[in-house]
Amino acid sequence: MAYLITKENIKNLLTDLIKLKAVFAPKKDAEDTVLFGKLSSSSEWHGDALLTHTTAKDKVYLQSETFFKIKRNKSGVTIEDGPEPEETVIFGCRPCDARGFDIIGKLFNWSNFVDEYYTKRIAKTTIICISCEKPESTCFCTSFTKGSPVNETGSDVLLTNIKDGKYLAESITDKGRKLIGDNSKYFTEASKADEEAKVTFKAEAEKKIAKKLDLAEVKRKLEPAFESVYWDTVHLPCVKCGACTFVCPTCYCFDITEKAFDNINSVRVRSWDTCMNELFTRMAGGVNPRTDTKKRFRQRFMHKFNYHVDNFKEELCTGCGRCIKACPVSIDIRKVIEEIR
Amino acid sequence: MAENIYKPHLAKVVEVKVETVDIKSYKFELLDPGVRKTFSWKAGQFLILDIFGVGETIFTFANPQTRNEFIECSIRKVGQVTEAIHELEAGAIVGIRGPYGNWFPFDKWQGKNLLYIAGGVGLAALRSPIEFALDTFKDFKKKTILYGARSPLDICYKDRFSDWEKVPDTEIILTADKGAEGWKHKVGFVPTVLKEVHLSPADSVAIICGPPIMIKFVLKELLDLGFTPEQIVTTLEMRMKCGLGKCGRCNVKNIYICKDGPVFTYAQLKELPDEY
Amino acid sequence: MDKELQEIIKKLLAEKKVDWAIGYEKAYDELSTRPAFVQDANDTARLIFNKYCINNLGLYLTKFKKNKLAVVCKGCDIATVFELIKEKQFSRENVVVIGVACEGVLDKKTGKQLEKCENCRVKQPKGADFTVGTGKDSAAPKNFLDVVEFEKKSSKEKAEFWNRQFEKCIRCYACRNVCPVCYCPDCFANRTMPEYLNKNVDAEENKLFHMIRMQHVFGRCTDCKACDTACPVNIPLTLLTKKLAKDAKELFNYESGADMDVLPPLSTYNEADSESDIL
Amino acid sequence: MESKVKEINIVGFLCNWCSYAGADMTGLGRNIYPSNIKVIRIPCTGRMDPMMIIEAFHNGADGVLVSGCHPGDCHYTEGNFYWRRRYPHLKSLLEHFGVDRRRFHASWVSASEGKKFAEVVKKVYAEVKDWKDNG
Repeated sequence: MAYLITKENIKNLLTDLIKLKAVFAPKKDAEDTVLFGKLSSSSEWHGDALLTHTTAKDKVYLQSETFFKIKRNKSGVTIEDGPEPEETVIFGCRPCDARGFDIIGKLFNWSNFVDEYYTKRIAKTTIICISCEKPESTCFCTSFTKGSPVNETGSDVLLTNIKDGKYLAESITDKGRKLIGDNSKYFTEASKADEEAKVTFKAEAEKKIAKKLDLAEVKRKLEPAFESVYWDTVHLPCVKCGACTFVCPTCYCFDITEKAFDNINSVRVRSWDTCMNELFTRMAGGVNPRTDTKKRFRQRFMHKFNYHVDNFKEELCTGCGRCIKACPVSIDIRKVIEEIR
Repeated sequence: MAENIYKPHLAKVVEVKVETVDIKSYKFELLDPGVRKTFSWKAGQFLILDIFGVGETIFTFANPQTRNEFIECSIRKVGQVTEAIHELEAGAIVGIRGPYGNWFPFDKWQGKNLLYIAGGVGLAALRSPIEFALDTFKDFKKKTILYGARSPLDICYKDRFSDWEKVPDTEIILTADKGAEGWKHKVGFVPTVLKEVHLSPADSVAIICGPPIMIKFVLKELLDLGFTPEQIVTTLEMRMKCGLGKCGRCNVKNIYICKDGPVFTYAQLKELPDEY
Repeated sequence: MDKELQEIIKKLLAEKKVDWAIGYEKAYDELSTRPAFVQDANDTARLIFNKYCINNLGLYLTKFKKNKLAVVCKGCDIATVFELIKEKQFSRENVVVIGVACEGVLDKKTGKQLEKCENCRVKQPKGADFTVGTGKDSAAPKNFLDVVEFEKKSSKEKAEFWNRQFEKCIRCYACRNVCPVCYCPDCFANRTMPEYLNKNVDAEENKLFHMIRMQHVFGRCTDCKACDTACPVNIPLTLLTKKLAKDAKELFNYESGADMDVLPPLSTYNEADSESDIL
Repeated sequence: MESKVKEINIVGFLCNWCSYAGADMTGLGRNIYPSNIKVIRIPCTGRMDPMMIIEAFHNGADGVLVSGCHPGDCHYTEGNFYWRRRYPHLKSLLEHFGVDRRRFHASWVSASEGKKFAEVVKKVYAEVKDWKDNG
């Protein structure tokens, strides 16, 4: 079911939502960094930027998630669960971000092991996504089967700016329908013409994305490329920081560690980790199957476009292009996989 | 909602036994009697041991399902967590979650000869399949254990050997890289000794665990002896954190060692890129 | 200018004077460049230099120690090379410095010229083996106005400012990994026995990381802004590196990479050093 | 973690040869000084890794005092000269990060200056307390 909502009413909707839930939306700070931050008023929403500097991933899959608190004392050990997640709205993310939740969600429910922390959080999160009008030079979402500037996978509500200041609002999931139903005063029913306007919007937006990769071809080339000499030189500029993986909407690797406050209290924490980190695979005792920076670099691309496809039938990438922009040495993920041999 | 997969069961250290200079064996008992009843594993699987205040690490079960009064682990001191474990005394509370991973396919090996080849603390990972085969000895033919360590002092499970040897059709071959006074067994590296004793591959399975360099040469030796890749089984060591196929670090090709392993045949390993 | 640069490198490679040449090439769009590694004398056509060449290529010198390298350096990057030679990270003979005259570089994230370029006195590179182009140095010396302004804040305000910054930090370690003088093979942040830095990412832990890193590069940091421009969330690390430069100058009259004969301030001492603040 | 009124915690890194002995002397001479200082013995102020000072503040120390031999008296001849350079820079950097200058001090205390040690600790305590009370 499709509705219309004006920009004015979007702000009113935000004002209402802020009273009830934690609302995260792109916010600009003094250093011009646009990040998903908790809104205290609808005017803080910064809708001008296409992409935030980091993804909304960290609102559901926290960079450091406290699993539980541990108390050790004479009578034994007690394990106390962390706080329950609160009702959350992620507003104004882009289709590529939203699709990231879908991809990570599958992983966290994989192989009979259900990750309680992710599942609980995503269940309490409503994602309101806004279609992209103008891509950046780094965008390549249309290379993916599901990727598109108006893609709805992962979103609960998708807003599309079909004519100046008027947004077509589509409810994708039950959560989305509930959100629109609860706030029906801000929405009007959309006409056939409005829905057709979105088709035009889609065609135009997709046309603007210059780069389109043949990912089936990439996969075919990657499969035998493990020993390729290509990796010997392509990794040279890489400085092996984790910027690319930490700004990625789909990178999910993590580490589980303990933070001890004193001899009694500690917390078990899960934090993001990255295959670019040397410690990622270093075993106690010093043996490390991926000592070489080349191997770590290769792992990132192999995992995203080859191994993950084997297991999940989709790439571990949504084409947001953040890694290209965040990379201190401007390594272009598109170029790396395209030129593979 | 189902049980939280990251939450450990509490367990008590029942017994600590010093095996060598840097290896200690532990017996743990789960505190909750209900969990104790349902907690079961198969030889080859591993668990995650949780030292509260320090962190988690992965260990294989040292005892098989046929001797499941306690949960046993043998642990070498190598890092932050294992150092903390070595400080533990009987009565200490730890956490255990698991079991994870696959196991040795003993049901497929009925009626075969079993050849165990272990180096160093690798014997800890093979103790459970060894003892399982000894407890169900009638199902198998000859059981040969070839075990090497750096020096006679580094041999662990010394006091178990006499019991093992009592089981019919069981032979233990010990070797040390460097001998010492009073050492009555072989001297030399495991692959060299393997060549000397010359075992027949007919109707046999070789089960290996040890440092990578040993595995590499033992593999070569076994293939020379005529073992097929399907007849060689090893258990891989890899840095793991979650044990659930999620954290990503034990990913090799589309395999997650913790979920799809750690027990692999050499035929399977050959298909994987050299990154483990 | 690009042509001249390419010819120099072509010759060096053809004559086997160097194993690798490190320069810049165009990256994903007109406004971005990336480091380029060239091994083949016939492959130099992709090398360029323009105002988007922001990376400090001195970074790679410690990573490829075993090779003879030619490296394209802006005037400011040469300071890094000299500082590393001073620290005996490699020998002068193993590196061919190709200085390029620079009129200032732009930050790819903001599109603005870097603040350091305003009062740059090495637009015309000094101490290079080859120099390409000519640049006109600025008349005014480097100033520390923004640091002085920041220093006026109360310690509480400063702490609040940094807490807000380090809440953003995602600990990707881009700042550390692009830093030419952060070459420790075993960074304190990676150690586990003892553990200096917990993996838990929060403002306090992040601040600890940055404090120790800043302390570690004092007197070695050339204030090249590599960390500042690398930060994916725009933490103004320049406020810190500039502070280091200011302190080195004011406390020990030291400028990193400037004078090959002067030892880094913490590697030496003077019996007449001030001790006014010591009880 | 606890709601009790927190006491002031000062970490004192004392050099083995002078200040540690000086602190001993303070006790022998029955000089009174605040007991808020927790002493860690170090071989020499030249060995004082700035990282540990930063860690101390990170782990909740209100103040840090590093004390060593007088210049020229160093057991290792020149350790304290190096420290004398590290100290002003570290203090300045810490202040830039928002660690108040009243919280970090250095002193020279020889093995015989028991009285001076008491004075130094009193002074450090007063400064830290001033910071804590008045911000």
